[in-house]
Amino acid sequence: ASSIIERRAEAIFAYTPAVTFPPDEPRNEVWGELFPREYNSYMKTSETDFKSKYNGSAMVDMLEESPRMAVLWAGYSFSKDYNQGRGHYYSIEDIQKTLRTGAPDEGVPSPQPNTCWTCKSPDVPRLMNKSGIAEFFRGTWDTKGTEIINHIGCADCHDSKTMNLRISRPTLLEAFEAMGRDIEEVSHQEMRSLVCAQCHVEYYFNKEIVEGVDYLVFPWRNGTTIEDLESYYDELGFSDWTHAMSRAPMLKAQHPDYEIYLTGVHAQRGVSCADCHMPFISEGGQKFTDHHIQSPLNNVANSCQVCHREETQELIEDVYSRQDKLLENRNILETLLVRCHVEAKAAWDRGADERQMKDILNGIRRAQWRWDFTAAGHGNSFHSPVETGRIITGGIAIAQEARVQLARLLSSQGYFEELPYPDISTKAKAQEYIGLDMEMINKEKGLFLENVVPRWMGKGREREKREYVE
Amino acid sequence: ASSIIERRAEAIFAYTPAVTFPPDEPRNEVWGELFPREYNSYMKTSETDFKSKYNGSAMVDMLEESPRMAVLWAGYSFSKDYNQGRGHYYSIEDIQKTLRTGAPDEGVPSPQPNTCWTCKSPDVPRLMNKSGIAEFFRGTWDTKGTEIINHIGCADCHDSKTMNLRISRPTLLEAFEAMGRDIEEVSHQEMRSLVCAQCHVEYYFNKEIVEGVDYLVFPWRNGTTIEDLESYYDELGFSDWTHAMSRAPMLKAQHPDYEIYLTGVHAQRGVSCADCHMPFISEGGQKFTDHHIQSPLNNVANSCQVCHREETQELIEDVYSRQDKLLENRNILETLLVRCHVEAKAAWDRGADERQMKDILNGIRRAQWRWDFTAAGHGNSFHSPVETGRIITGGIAIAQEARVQLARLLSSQGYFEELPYPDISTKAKAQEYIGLDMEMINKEKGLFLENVVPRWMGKGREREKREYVE
Amino acid sequence: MRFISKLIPPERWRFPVIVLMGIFTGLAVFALYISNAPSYLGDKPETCVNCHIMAPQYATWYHSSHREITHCNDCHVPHNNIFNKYYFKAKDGLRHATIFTLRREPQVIFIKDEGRDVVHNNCIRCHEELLTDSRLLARGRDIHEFRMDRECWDCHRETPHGTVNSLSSVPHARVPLPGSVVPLWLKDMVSKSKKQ
Ligand code: HEC
Ligand code: HEC
Ligand code: HEC
Ligand code: HEC
Ligand code: HEC
Ligand code: HEC
Ligand code: HEC
Ligand code: HEC
Ligand code: HEC
Ligand code: HEC
Ligand code: HEC
Ligand code: HEC
Ligand code: HEC
Ligand code: HEC
Ligand SMILES: [Ca+2]
Ligand SMILES: [Ca+2]
Repeated sequence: ASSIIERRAEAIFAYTPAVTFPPDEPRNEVWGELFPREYNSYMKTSETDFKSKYNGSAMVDMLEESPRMAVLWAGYSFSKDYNQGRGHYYSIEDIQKTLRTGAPDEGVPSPQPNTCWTCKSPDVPRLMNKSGIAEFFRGTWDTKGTEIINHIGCADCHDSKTMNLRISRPTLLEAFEAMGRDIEEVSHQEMRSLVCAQCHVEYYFNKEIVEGVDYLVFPWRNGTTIEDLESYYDELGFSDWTHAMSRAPMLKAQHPDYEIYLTGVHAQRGVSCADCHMPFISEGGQKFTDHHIQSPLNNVANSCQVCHREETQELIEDVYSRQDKLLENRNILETLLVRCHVEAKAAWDRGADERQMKDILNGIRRAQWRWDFTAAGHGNSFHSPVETGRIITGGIAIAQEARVQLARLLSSQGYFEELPYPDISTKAKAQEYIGLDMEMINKEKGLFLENVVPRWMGKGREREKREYVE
Repeated sequence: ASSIIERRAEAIFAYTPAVTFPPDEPRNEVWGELFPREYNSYMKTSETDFKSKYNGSAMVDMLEESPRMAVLWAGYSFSKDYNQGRGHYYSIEDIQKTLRTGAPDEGVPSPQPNTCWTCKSPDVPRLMNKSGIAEFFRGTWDTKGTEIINHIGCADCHDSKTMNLRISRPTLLEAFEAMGRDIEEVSHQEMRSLVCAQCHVEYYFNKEIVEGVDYLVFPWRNGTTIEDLESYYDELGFSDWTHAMSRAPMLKAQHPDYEIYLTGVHAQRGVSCADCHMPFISEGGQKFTDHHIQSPLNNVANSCQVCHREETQELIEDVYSRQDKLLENRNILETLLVRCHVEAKAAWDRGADERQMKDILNGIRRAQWRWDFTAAGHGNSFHSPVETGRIITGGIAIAQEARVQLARLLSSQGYFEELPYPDISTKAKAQEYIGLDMEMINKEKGLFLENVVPRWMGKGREREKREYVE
Repeated sequence: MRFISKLIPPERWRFPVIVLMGIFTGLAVFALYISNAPSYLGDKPETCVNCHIMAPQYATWYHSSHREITHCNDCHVPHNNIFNKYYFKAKDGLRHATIFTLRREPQVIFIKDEGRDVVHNNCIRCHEELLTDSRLLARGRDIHEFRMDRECWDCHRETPHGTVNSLSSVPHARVPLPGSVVPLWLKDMVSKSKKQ
């Protein structure tokens, strides 16, 4: 009995705020003084020891898992390095570490624009507020190295005064506007997914909105299905890069988690991202939101089992069986796409002309877009298995259609046999096959991490000390 | 007030059997005297006025819906006539009417064996009990025309003494044995699906078990997934027929409802066929099983809403959206298979040899098996959408692989263009394209239905009067 | 007065009318008696199960952790004030009785929107302490309102009636009918023996 009284007391405990901070406060530990439960659980996103069958909190080198990907991205920076993400705690560390941002130093700019920072830190809304949106995006990624130092956190999702959920990124607002929807009208339950949709969505850089700026845009004007997005890009004549082997005008899909989620039964039943990835927990007579955002399979009891009364093992098996079934066919599609690029390259090499290649290249673009859309969202296979399957199927049909045409074309060039499948059994072999000098790239990156990054972080902390005098 | 008393009494009312009948009693109306609620609801399977987006209680001419099917089955009786089934009430009428059973008459046997009757009537267990299993199957279908006259009914699923569910068909028992499972060990809940699995399963006729007999077998020895069944047939070197155009050794899949259902989330959660297709209802204080077996979409309240609290319209949309997504790709596969057959025929016509065609034909066999497996079960797309999607995807990959090889082969024969797609926009055109003389076939069938069937039914009823003197 | 006098039937009808009214009154009393109507005023769950069609709800509640602390009315009747409580009860009760007697009850009963709100507010009534955080209260009420605007049983899907909802969902559950557990004849015998 006494424990009940005690726990009630804890809950009723009248609290008067002792800490105040500005609306754009980017330092999570400051918010944490007010909300220790949420802060402490949030900091658990630093853990990296959970591994599920395909996901988990450890970094997974996807090019090692499937070296085919390197070939699929030949000519694009993803072929150097692509990992499955880990917790929000690592957002800064990981964007610094990835080979995709290059090895900038005095006089050597990063190959990427500042736009890359957008989804990595609560320093972003702070800076955007200061300089404006387009100015934030302007310039290469290294130019904000000392300004952006706090990993994703409270200010990305919360209003500092009311603690309400808020949208801190203009891109989502603009995307809603483009769809003719008013984000002010959404229900609170939708907000529990929309805060995630600020980042966990497909995006591209538009160079036409503001001269000289890679402006971040979510391509939702026609809607959020894969076909809607594709028609958007086609209308724009957009491509992310030209494939180094097939010369196809490619699209890169990036983590369309929210878009795919929308098509699944959980979304249709009103289940939000937070319901599974940030379930309630109770501690000391108080129910609060578990901010340890992670794979729900590391927390089946609070996420799935509140709604489903099956055994933990059975629920996990449900997830795995959907992932297995979809991966089986996604792997087939991946292999077919390798063949597409190999065969297209052979056709060019034997003198094919643009006219002959046009349909084929368009097929490759569309098929790989479908593959990437399903592969880039690590939760897709569970979030919406039927839609994910539908997309993969479409991809296979299109890829093979391109190969039928390629077979005819190659035959007309006197080549009647199937081209040999390249030996790309490891990441190293695949990267060599597409002509990357990884030794060099890794060495430069090493120097950057050793010399430049500590300088950035040091300067950043000093700046903060100056800016936020207690 | 009186209704309250009455209804309490109804619930308590003790039942004393007033009618007795032999265990194999095939006449449903006799059982009906004892169990009027079940009988009356069962007789509603005679209704044909419900239409959902893809299914329902009316007969649907599938060849009219999709004339491509006629080409896919060229050389096999399904190309003459294939419908989506209707209620159990029509089982006898429909097997008499279908062109697949031909137009037998004195001296003109049916092209089908007696095995075809197996899933059409409670006269079947009666006859098997008399003559033995193999003897039942022996002979052409017309030889039992006067013996089998009662549509599917009580004795197919029930023990006459206890009214327990029972397995009345040996084939299911033998299939369980072949899998090393003991059917006596299954739970009652499983029985609520297994009574259906006596008929709603893939089957084939084995000619080797008993000389001169088309012995009915469920090909489950290696398991019940599509790959298990395929490996079973491959090991046996079995094919249902040789395709008239491509000459591929084909497999025909027939309503693998139970096999596909097993892979879905409902089965995994222990939901049985009867839960959706025969929900409990209560009438006058008495709970009983609704024997109006039909599309649950005509009865969402009692079936789905027992477990799901969504609006009727929303649940129906869930079913439709899964069906739509899968049909989109199944249609693609269907079209690709037409092309396969057309292209393979062209290759033969231009002098291809067995060795060149071997892999291609095997590909066509495997791809069409996948298509048929998903198309033949009219509930598949809902019963297990992820598995159905997986199968279609596999089918597309294989069909297109065959077409890549065909493109190379045809090119080596000097044919570099895509072959024109035949005009098969209607059932009539498709049947003409594959060389069927439908006028003749329909005329003969008309005579059979007019002359022979009434004779059979009349003789049958007389026989019953003799056999069952009250 | 004039209104009432208009209701009085003409002289020669009076006797039959009185007899008929007597019969109706008797029937009404009888109906109330056999359907255990007086019990509707109380809070006992057995009341609700009077109608056998409520048996599934009773049985599932009875096997839930809420049995120990809640009765049907703790959830299904407003508790903001006493008048509202009985008004709501009467209104609901009359509709249920009518539908039941007319045999128009659906196979699968769905709670009405109005009833939903009532239940939802009752969940909050009891579990409020768990749901409120004084630190947040200090920053405004919004986040609390947001947190409570979703139906609790969106997540707590089994509370307290389980996930299968139909008249037939718990066919073998034992559901008590209101009344004494001692049969009348036994009572009689016992009281007789006491007298002796
Ligand atoms: C619209 C938001 C958004 C933008 C813009 C964005 N990212 Fe990310 N990034 C994410 C999300 C979400 C993840 C987590 C993906 C996952 O693993 O599920 C991620 C993951 C990462 C990771 C860790 C996983 C990996 O691939 O190694 C790196 C590194 C990264 N991003 C770098 C970049 C770079 C470089 C750019 C600019 C080219 C960029 N990001 C632009 C949202 C974004
Ligand atoms: C400001 C951008 C941003 C927002 C907002 C955001 N994320 Fe992330 N998320 C990321 C990035 C970037 C990563 C990858 C970090 C890395 O790998 O370094 C990530 C990683 C993850 C991961 C992988 C964790 C692991 O252990 O592998 C999950 C799960 C996740 N996010 C879920 C969510 C959910 C749910 C929400 C909303 C409640 C959300 N995210 C909001 C950017 C964001
Ligand atoms: C990726 C998005 C995201 C980030 C980052 C985030 N939160 Fe939250 N937070 C949420 C969501 C979603 C809720 C649930 C809100 C609801 O349902 O009303 C929530 C709820 C809260 C609440 C309300 C009480 C509770 O626990 O439900 C507090 C306080 C809070 N967060 C504090 C923080 C603090 C402190 C941080 C930084 C350490 C933080 N949040 C970071 C998304 C986020
Ligand atoms: C978004 C999903 C969700 C909603 C909506 C929700 N809950 Fe919960 N609730 C949970 C989860 C998850 C837990 C498990 C927490 C734990 O085990 O630590 C929980 C636990 C509880 C508990 C048990 C706490 C304990 O200590 O065992 C109670 C009581 C409760 N909720 C009441 C409510 C009430 C009342 C409402 C409506 C205002 C509600 N819940 C709405 C998800 C939800
Ligand atoms: C807030 C409630 C809620 C949470 C949390 C939740 N689910 Fe569900 N789940 C549902 C609903 C609602 C459905 C739709 C079916 C239904 O109405 O029962 C569903 C459907 C499913 C299905 C069938 C759909 C399919 O893809 O075949 C599976 C499997 C499933 N959930 C597993 C999980 C797992 C695993 C988790 C945890 C990671 C989880 N669910 C979390 C409510 C939830
Ligand atoms: C019904 C539960 C559910 C909902 C709702 C849900 N997810 Fe997930 N999510 C999962 C499961 C289960 C996985 C697979 C985890 C695994 O394989 O370990 C997953 C995986 C992920 C991953 C990869 C995690 C990793 O370990 O790298 C990310 C990122 C993610 N989800 C983000 C989101 C976002 C963003 C939303 C909303 C738009 C969302 N999820 C909605 C259950 C859910
Ligand atoms: C193992 C059981 C089984 C066997 C053997 C069987 N059928 Fe059927 N039959 C069924 C089932 C189940 C259906 C219902 C299919 C549906 O529409 O979902 C059906 C439907 C039919 C229909 C109505 C639909 C249509 O296609 O027009 C006809 C006619 C028919 N069968 C004829 C035959 C013939 C002829 C044979 C022998 C070659 C045969 N059946 C062998 C189980 C069987
Ligand atoms: C003795 C064989 C047999 C058994 C046992 C059997 N079926 Fe059938 N079923 C058939 C045949 C044959 C048809 C097609 C009849 C026709 O079209 O003439 C059919 C048709 C159907 C249809 C389509 C009805 C419509 O309106 O289109 C459904 C649904 C169905 N069965 C479900 C079941 C379920 C559920 C069970 C078990 C509870 C079951 N069947 C048991 C042979 C059987
Ligand atoms: C296709 C299979 C099938 C056919 C045909 C069939 N039944 Fe049933 N019957 C069932 C199933 C399944 C149950 C539910 C059994 C259970 O759950 O215990 C059932 C239950 C019953 C019961 C038990 C009481 C009840 O309603 O649950 C009776 C009595 C009954 N059937 C009579 C009949 C009569 C009479 C006929 C013929 C008119 C008939 N059945 C035809 C499958 C069938
Ligand atoms: C006897 C209970 C029961 C019946 C009857 C039932 N379901 Fe379900 N359904 C479930 C369960 C259990 C799940 C798995 C998810 C979960 O645990 O909530 C599920 C999952 C689902 C899903 C998500 C799976 C998917 O394929 O995406 C849908 C949609 C669904 N049901 C629709 C229906 C419809 C429509 C009907 C009626 C034709 C129906 N259900 C009948 C219990 C049932
Ligand atoms: C969870 C509910 C559920 C379960 C379990 C289930 N079905 Fe179905 N079934 C459906 C729905 C929904 C449809 C689609 C009806 C439509 O499209 O009109 C369907 C369609 C069918 C059809 C085609 C009906 C028609 O109108 O022609 C047959 C036959 C069938 N199911 C047989 C079975 C058999 C046999 C089993 C068990 C092995 C089974 N079903 C299990 C819900 C279910
Ligand atoms: C006279 C018989 C009877 C009694 C006694 C009875 N009910 Fe009902 N109840 C019904 C019927 C009939 C329905 C279905 C009405 C409908 O669906 O419109 C119903 C529906 C309901 C519903 C769902 C519909 C709604 O109004 O939201 C609730 C909740 C409910 N009853 C609660 C109770 C409670 C609590 C009690 C005890 C105080 C009770 N009932 C006593 C016959 C009764
Ligand atoms: C702890 C709270 C609680 C208690 C106690 C409770 N109920 Fe309910 N009741 C609910 C909730 C919540 C729902 C809505 C369920 C839904 O929509 O799935 C409900 C729904 C109902 C319904 C409508 C059927 C439905 O599923 O929509 C009836 C009838 C009902 N209750 C009767 C009763 C009876 C009778 C009792 C007492 C024996 C009782 N309830 C006790 C919370 C309760
Ligand atoms: C009259 C007060 C009261 C009402 C009304 C009430 N609860 Fe409770 N509830 C309690 C108490 C007390 C406990 C603790 C019971 C125990 O642990 O045995 C509890 C336990 C719980 C639990 C945790 C244990 C479990 O059974 O899962 C949940 C979840 C819960 N309630 C949800 C709800 C929901 C949802 C509603 C409304 C539909 C509701 N409660 C209505 C008093 C109430
Ligand atoms: Ca991860
Ligand atoms: Ca039908």
